[in-house]
Amino acid sequence: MAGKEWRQARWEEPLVNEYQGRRGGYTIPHGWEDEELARIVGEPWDRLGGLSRGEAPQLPGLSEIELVRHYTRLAHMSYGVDNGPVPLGSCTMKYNPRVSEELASDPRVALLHPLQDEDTVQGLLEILWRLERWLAEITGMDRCSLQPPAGAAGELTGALMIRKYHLDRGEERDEMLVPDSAHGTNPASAAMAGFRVVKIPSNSRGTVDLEALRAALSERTAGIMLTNPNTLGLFEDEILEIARLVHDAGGLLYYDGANLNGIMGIVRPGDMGFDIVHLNVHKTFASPHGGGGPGAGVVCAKGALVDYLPRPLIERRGDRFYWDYSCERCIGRIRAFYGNIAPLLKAYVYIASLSGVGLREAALQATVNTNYFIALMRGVEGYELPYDPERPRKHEVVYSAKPLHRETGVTAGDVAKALLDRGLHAPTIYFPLIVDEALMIEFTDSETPENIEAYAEALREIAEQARRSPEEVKKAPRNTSVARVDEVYANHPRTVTPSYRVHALRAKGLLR
Amino acid sequence: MAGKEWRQARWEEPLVNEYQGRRGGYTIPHGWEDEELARIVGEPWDRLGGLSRGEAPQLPGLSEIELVRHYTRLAHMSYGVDNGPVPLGSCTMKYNPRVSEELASDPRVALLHPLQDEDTVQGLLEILWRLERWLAEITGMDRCSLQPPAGAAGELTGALMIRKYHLDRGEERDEMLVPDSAHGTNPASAAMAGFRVVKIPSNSRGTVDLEALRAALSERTAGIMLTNPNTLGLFEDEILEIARLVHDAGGLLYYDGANLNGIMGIVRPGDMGFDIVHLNVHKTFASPHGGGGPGAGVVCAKGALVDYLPRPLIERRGDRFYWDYSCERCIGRIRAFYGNIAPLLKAYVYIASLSGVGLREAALQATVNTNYFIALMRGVEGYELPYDPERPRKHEVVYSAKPLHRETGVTAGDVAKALLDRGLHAPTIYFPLIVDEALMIEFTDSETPENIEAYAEALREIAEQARRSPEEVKKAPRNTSVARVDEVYANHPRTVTPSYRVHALRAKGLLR
Amino acid sequence: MEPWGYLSRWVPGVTRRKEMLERIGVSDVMELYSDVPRELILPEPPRVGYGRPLSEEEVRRVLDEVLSRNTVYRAPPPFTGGGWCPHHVPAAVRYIVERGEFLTAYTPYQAEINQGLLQALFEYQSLIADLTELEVVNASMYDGSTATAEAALMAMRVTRRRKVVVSGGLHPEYLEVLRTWLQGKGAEIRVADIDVESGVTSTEALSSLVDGNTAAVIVSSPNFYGVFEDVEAAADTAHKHGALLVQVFEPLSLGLVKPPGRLGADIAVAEGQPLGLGLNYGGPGLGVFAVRWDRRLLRQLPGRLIGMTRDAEGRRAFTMILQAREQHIRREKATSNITTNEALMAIAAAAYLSFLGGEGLRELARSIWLRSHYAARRLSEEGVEAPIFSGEFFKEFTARFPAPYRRVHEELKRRGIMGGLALERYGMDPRLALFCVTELHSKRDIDSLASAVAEALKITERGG
Amino acid sequence: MEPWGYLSRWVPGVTRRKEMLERIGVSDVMELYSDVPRELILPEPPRVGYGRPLSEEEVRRVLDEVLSRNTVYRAPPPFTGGGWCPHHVPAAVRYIVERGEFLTAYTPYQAEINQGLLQALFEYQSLIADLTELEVVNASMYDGSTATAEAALMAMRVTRRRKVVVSGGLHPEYLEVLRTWLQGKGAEIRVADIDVESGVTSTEALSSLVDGNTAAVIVSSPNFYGVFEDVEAAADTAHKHGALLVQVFEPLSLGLVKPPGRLGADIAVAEGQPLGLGLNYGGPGLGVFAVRWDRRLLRQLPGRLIGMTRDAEGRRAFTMILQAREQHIRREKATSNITTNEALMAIAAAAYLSFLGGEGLRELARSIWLRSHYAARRLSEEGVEAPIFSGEFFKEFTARFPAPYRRVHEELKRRGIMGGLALERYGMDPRLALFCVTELHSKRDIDSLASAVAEALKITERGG
Ligand SMILES: Cc1ncc(COP(=O)(O)O)c(C=O)c1O
Ligand SMILES: Cc1ncc(COP(=O)(O)O)c(C=O)c1O
Repeated sequence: MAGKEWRQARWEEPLVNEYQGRRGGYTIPHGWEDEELARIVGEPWDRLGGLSRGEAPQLPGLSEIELVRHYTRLAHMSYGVDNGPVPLGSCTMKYNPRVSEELASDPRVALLHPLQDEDTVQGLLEILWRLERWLAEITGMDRCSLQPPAGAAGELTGALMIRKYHLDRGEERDEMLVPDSAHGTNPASAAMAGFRVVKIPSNSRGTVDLEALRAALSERTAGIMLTNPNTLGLFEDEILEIARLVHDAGGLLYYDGANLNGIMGIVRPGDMGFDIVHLNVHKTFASPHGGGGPGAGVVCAKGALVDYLPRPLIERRGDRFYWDYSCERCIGRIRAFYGNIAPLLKAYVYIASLSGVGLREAALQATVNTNYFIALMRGVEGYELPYDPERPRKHEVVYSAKPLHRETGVTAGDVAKALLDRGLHAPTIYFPLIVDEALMIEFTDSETPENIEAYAEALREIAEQARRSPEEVKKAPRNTSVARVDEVYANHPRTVTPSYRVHALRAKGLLR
Repeated sequence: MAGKEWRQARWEEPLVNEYQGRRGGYTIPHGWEDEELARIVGEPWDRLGGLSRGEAPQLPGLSEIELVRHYTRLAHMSYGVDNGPVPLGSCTMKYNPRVSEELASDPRVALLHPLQDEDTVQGLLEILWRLERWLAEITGMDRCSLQPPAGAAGELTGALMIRKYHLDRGEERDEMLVPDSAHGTNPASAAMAGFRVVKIPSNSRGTVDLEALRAALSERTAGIMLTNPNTLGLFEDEILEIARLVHDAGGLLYYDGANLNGIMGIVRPGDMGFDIVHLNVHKTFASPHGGGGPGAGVVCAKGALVDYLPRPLIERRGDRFYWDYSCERCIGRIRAFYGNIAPLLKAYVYIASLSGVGLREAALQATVNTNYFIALMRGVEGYELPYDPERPRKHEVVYSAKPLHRETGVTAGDVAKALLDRGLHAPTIYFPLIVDEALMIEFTDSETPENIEAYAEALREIAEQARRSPEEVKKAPRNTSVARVDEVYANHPRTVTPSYRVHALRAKGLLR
Repeated sequence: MEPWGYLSRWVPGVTRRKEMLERIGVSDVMELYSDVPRELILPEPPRVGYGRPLSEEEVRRVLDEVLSRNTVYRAPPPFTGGGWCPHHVPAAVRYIVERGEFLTAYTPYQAEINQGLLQALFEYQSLIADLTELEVVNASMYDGSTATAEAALMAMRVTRRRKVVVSGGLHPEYLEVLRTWLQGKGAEIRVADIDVESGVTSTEALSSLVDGNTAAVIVSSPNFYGVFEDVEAAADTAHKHGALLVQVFEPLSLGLVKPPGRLGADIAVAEGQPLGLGLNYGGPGLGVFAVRWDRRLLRQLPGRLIGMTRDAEGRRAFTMILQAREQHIRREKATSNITTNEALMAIAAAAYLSFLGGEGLRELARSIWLRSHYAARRLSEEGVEAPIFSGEFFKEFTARFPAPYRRVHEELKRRGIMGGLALERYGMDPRLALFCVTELHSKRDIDSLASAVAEALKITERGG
Repeated sequence: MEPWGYLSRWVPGVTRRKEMLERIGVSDVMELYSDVPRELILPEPPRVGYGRPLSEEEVRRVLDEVLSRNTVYRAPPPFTGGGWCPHHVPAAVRYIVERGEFLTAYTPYQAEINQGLLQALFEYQSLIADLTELEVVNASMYDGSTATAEAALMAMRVTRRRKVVVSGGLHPEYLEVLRTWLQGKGAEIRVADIDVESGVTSTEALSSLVDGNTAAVIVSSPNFYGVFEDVEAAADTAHKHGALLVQVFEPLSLGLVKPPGRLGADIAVAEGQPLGLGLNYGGPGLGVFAVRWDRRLLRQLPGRLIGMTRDAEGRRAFTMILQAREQHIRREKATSNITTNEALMAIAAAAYLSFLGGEGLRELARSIWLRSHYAARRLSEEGVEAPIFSGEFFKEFTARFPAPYRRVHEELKRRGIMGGLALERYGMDPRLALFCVTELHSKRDIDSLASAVAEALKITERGG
């Protein structure tokens, strides 16, 4: 528990660039042979001429003890799921099993070259092949590409597939429909694929407004990108109708399955009528986020869309597994090689460990956790549950701190900082955009009921404190390594400092 | 760097015994087979009768996320070499290379059963065989036993060898000489082996008083246990004379080589005249301390003493390595199986990585570090360097805070706590016993000069602060997870609480 | 009922589900799905995994069994090139990125509680900035190939032009990726052939393609064939026409050669895999992305950026900056759709570079240079044309065998050696192979490659 | 000169040595050894290691090569008994003890800065106390064997007597260790034979040996042969004569059977290896040491003890307690010479037990019981006498083969199975073997053992 007395560690740890001792902890593997080799083949600088850089690069050199201490100290000033609840909505910060880390670092994975012969990697290929089948089964699709390195890359893949599908049929469809509650990557990906983004408003129930949808559909409609349950945690109960409408208009349905966590093993996007799905292996399938990545954004497709998946796909012939590079209709290649293997392997371990029944139970529990939290929040003043408060949420729930803000001036952002002060990570805030002062909360299946209770209690306390002394709340956080960060200074053109090099050049007056 | 603003994390983390959720993260490997097996062989409780315990034991059950968070939080309230300097004198807190951890956890070591056939563990036996040769070479001895699990166990081994050696020669020698500067384990081990301990005082130069030694030697003298360089960091420069005297009196010389760090590769105990040596692999050879263990306390012997080493010893015949259990004179067995393999393997990695020249350079640097610190402390008031301040120290140095204490009332213990407040671990204090207000400081070869400078500076600041406001120093620490711990309460018969069970029983009035 | 712990290990709430449902006010968990059309609810859980939950130990055994069907090349490591080579991964670097605080953190949206993570990423940016001598570095793209595509897209935004001229020395898979990513933007991609003698982009070809519609010139140096290009000349050509110069570089080579920032590159991208990430069958990688200090460029920078600032009490602090470029704020007008990136790999790379230091990097690059040159020489001695290009090379080099390389390759494999990359794969002359030789290859490894090649050539000559 | 980093990786000061020596005021580092007799200084560094420093990668390759000469039995795991068996080591437990804060800490002499470590050790003590139902548990001894020896020594101090009566069911290596450790104290060690039919200590033998000079009666339950002893009866015998009863127990068995504290044990010791430590070729282990709440016993307790207390501001805190028993204070009068112990293993065991929980422990013990009984039954079906004793057993059992076991064993090994422990090793009937069957052995593993035994018996019969 964080407890009332929680405080985070604080180290005045210099930047690695400021380290004094220009030594080195790295040992050059066969370095003692270099003199002999140089006698045989000569020195690089004698051959490189004008290419040669002369002096060595300006990089700090740390001994091993310095390196390990540096990062140990930085780690003590960091906070992940291993430290406590991180109920960032839309992010599915579930526990990352240690056994997955252990197995993904097995030398029989870690030491494989991507271009070594297929007959020497049959074990890994079998894993990838099986994983693809499993993910297809879970989503209700036909085939998947493991290539996209993250959800957004999966979206781009899907959007490009939709684009090419229509082009191949000689149709010029350049509009992509995206609900106003959608994740920012949806419109961004659609735009990258060359689409004009048409925003579809939500109705008063927080789901897609069918009237608006009908109005938006046309012969320019390439498709729609949907998340279901949506970012409010609400299941789009009119999904079958939506699918019918879009398909009837000649459009395709793209499922943003970044977060399948409320429905995996219970409902399948394929059955809802979606043509393409991407999955965030680093959310639903418990591969860690790593402070921002790596992830894996598997894309699955159904029917005619399968041909458009990026290549290579993994195939099996008898006992042999291989990469199939044939590409008649495919959009090409979304990244070099095959995908982010380590996270994919972790997904394999996760699914193998839980099996269908376990995945389903995990999804059910994620939903129970969300609704348990909602039950605990009943009667807590200052926060309101917009859109159909009686309807059960699935993987997440979005509260609005508008009442609190109105009453005390304390914003969702302030609430977030006050949570930090209690050793609890803040929820996602100010998203989705359709909710004012949004607090988007997702506990996932792996959070304990005890922590969910503590979280509701903390929100109650903060609201009380806000009513008592709002300025106190606005001074939060105090118990984190640093106090509230100066965002204006950080972003101001005269002070913005994206690297130590900029800092140093500016100090010398060398920066325009 | 710790820096002026350092503070350690604080979590109000409940005891694991207080955890609510009686669930479980452990998965029983083939648990799903158990019902079938029970149908075949019956249930244990039906067979165990009166042995059966009935209810399950009272132990908390944590899910994996709870477990990992619990220990992550406890880790944030802990401090080892990875966090910063730990210059505990006599403890040789050097950096523990990560590659050693990696290799020691290789399944080809970790999954070996100690009683599996020797032909299936030839690789590991070769490592152990080589390690023995290397340690014999480093100490200048003939053979070594890898069995003792720590330094103190090595001392007991050595003392028992000395005892048996004399007995076998029909001599009744029951006195073991131990200098007053010796580590506490020396007299304790000698006593465990049945010796009467005779304390030899130090002379004004901090080394063995030859007069006193001569006076103590007799036909009852079994031997002497010496550390050289001694715990003051001073080399016993009359060691050859000491050896002659003891040998002439019929005694043996035991070398407490817990800490060979100032002389490895430079001087060898075997050449000094020692008959038996123990080594602390977890000090000199960079295997980690683990918060108190495990270690490995290899014992080496010379000449006739070899026969007394505990068995089995590792042997080689041609290409084959095996354990030799023959034991004509040997003292028996000091523990089950062969020793603490994991730390031994780490020592192997360390020695292999550095080789003779590297070990020597490490020892030289350890000594340079000590004397650099002494140089930095020149002129820092409040601390004095007893015994021959001009003589170079080796692996460590002992200061006395007596002047500071006299002047301000601030003790060595207070200085220690004030160091903690700066994010620096305290030295060993109040040891060796012959120095008042002792601060025993050992940076080892792996500390950076920059941290040595910071440490000297911190001691200077503390002395200044003590002169300015001693009561402030006495309030330290404030920046650690907790403030000064109440040792009286901890040890008082009415409040002493060695387990949660005692706490609970006492609360229920069930404790006498 | 599952055996003990099978669900509660990762889903602790199951042990209190009943009580939680009561509090929620439903009697059955499926009531929480009452808004889902009935016909969509699966009648039973999907058939995935092994039919039932597995214990941790069973999973270990399953994986152990299947992974035993892979062949690991450790002594010697693979000689296979292709923009992804075996390199030393220090144990300390591995340890650092396995720590839960970094591993299990999300993007540091809440700066105050994630200063360590932010500092680590800021350091990554700073180290790459010092390495490339380009001032602005984002907190990572997915890999070298997608970073290249993003660079092209960025150049198109900056210049508002649509043509991208690419050196034929670019990695063929990068080119494929570029084509895919630029599909939606109606880009015109033109490839400037390389000179078959020198192995570098033909200057004529390049200048003939670059014009006033060109957004970017993309040159890889060293290129796919291991050969250093004349980046300065290419930059001149590009700049003359108002285009940006994008250099794809190899990070370790910067221990020896001039950094992109000194060659006139506006954007430099790289695959960061050599910086301590390991092989991992091709992923995760690390898309290094650096640009010159130029507000016009900064505004169009894709990806996340960490900046140095101060806290309310004046302490140094770090936070995500210039977020208005990103998708979660700017949505369809964002500079990229990227959000999840390769942060942990960026930390690994930063730790790696800090561990190595500048002098160390120079020594390491020299060692790689020496070894790859020694290997080329040894292969030449055995009757292989290596390298086939006259341009200076680093780490990778192209060799031409007397006969189709695949048969030699099979012979090498039989001797426990994973040889070069048969360039037939990319539709080239079947006699060509791309070798990668790094610091991991000892002299003895190289000698054994050479003698195995000699033997293989004898056998294949006999056989053919 | 060594290549880059070879020394400075772990000895950072070398890069500033010259400057440091200047500050010290010497010109050559050897001046710091001027007080060492000249003739003692080695003319050159010792010949150890591989003749020169190795890089990290070279060490990995060296180790990889040599370790490849070991055979790992994973599927199935070894069936070898002998007080050390294959058990599941949860990945989370491994992760926890690999964290640098615990791994690289020293004994927590400075409580305030090591509260986490202290709490973890206090929790270990508390969990073992609850498991054994004995109130005081030290923070660990080296292993089961030395814990047994220390228990005997402690009993001698408490009772001021010299005779120690030991059950013949004690592990033979423990008995050897006991004899070694008690050498100096002039102890008289008497062994009470076990009953050849039941496999438990003969009550007559025991009572005939225990008398008014007896300090301790040491009984192992389950004993070396896997059989549970009548500890209560032995405790009665011991207590009648004023001796202490020392039980050597097996921690996982306490999921099924009554704990030492309920059987009348004064001291209970165990090898903690089953609690998540792994095999590691026999070490490190974990010497579990628990005693009744009794001030007379507490005063004589060997080893380190952590206690719960409070800090200056009234917060709960932890610290080392009753240190006056220990060598660094009491020196030759200490209750033991121990200082370094197995703290990290104690943390692993605590994490393991917390992970398992009480119900889990019960389930696990049941699983082990079922599997070992199933294995005995399967071996019986193949013509092996298993178990040979009538007493109830757990995890390990003794089997008698029709002919010397070694030949069967070799046949098993040829089939990839590491069989039982040939008791010939300890001078017993060569037909006897001790098998250990745990939760790691699947039904299929056991079946394959049984059929391999059947085949082996056929072959050895033919052969002999
Ligand atoms: C709903 C939703 N869609 C898409 C994404 C993008 O996925 P990624 O971050 O892997 O690119 C995310 C997560 O950021 C998400 O929550
Ligand atoms: C000088 C000396 N001798 C002996 C020992 C005892 O070694 P160990 O702690 O391994 O039992 C130590 C360390 O504690 C020591 O410093």
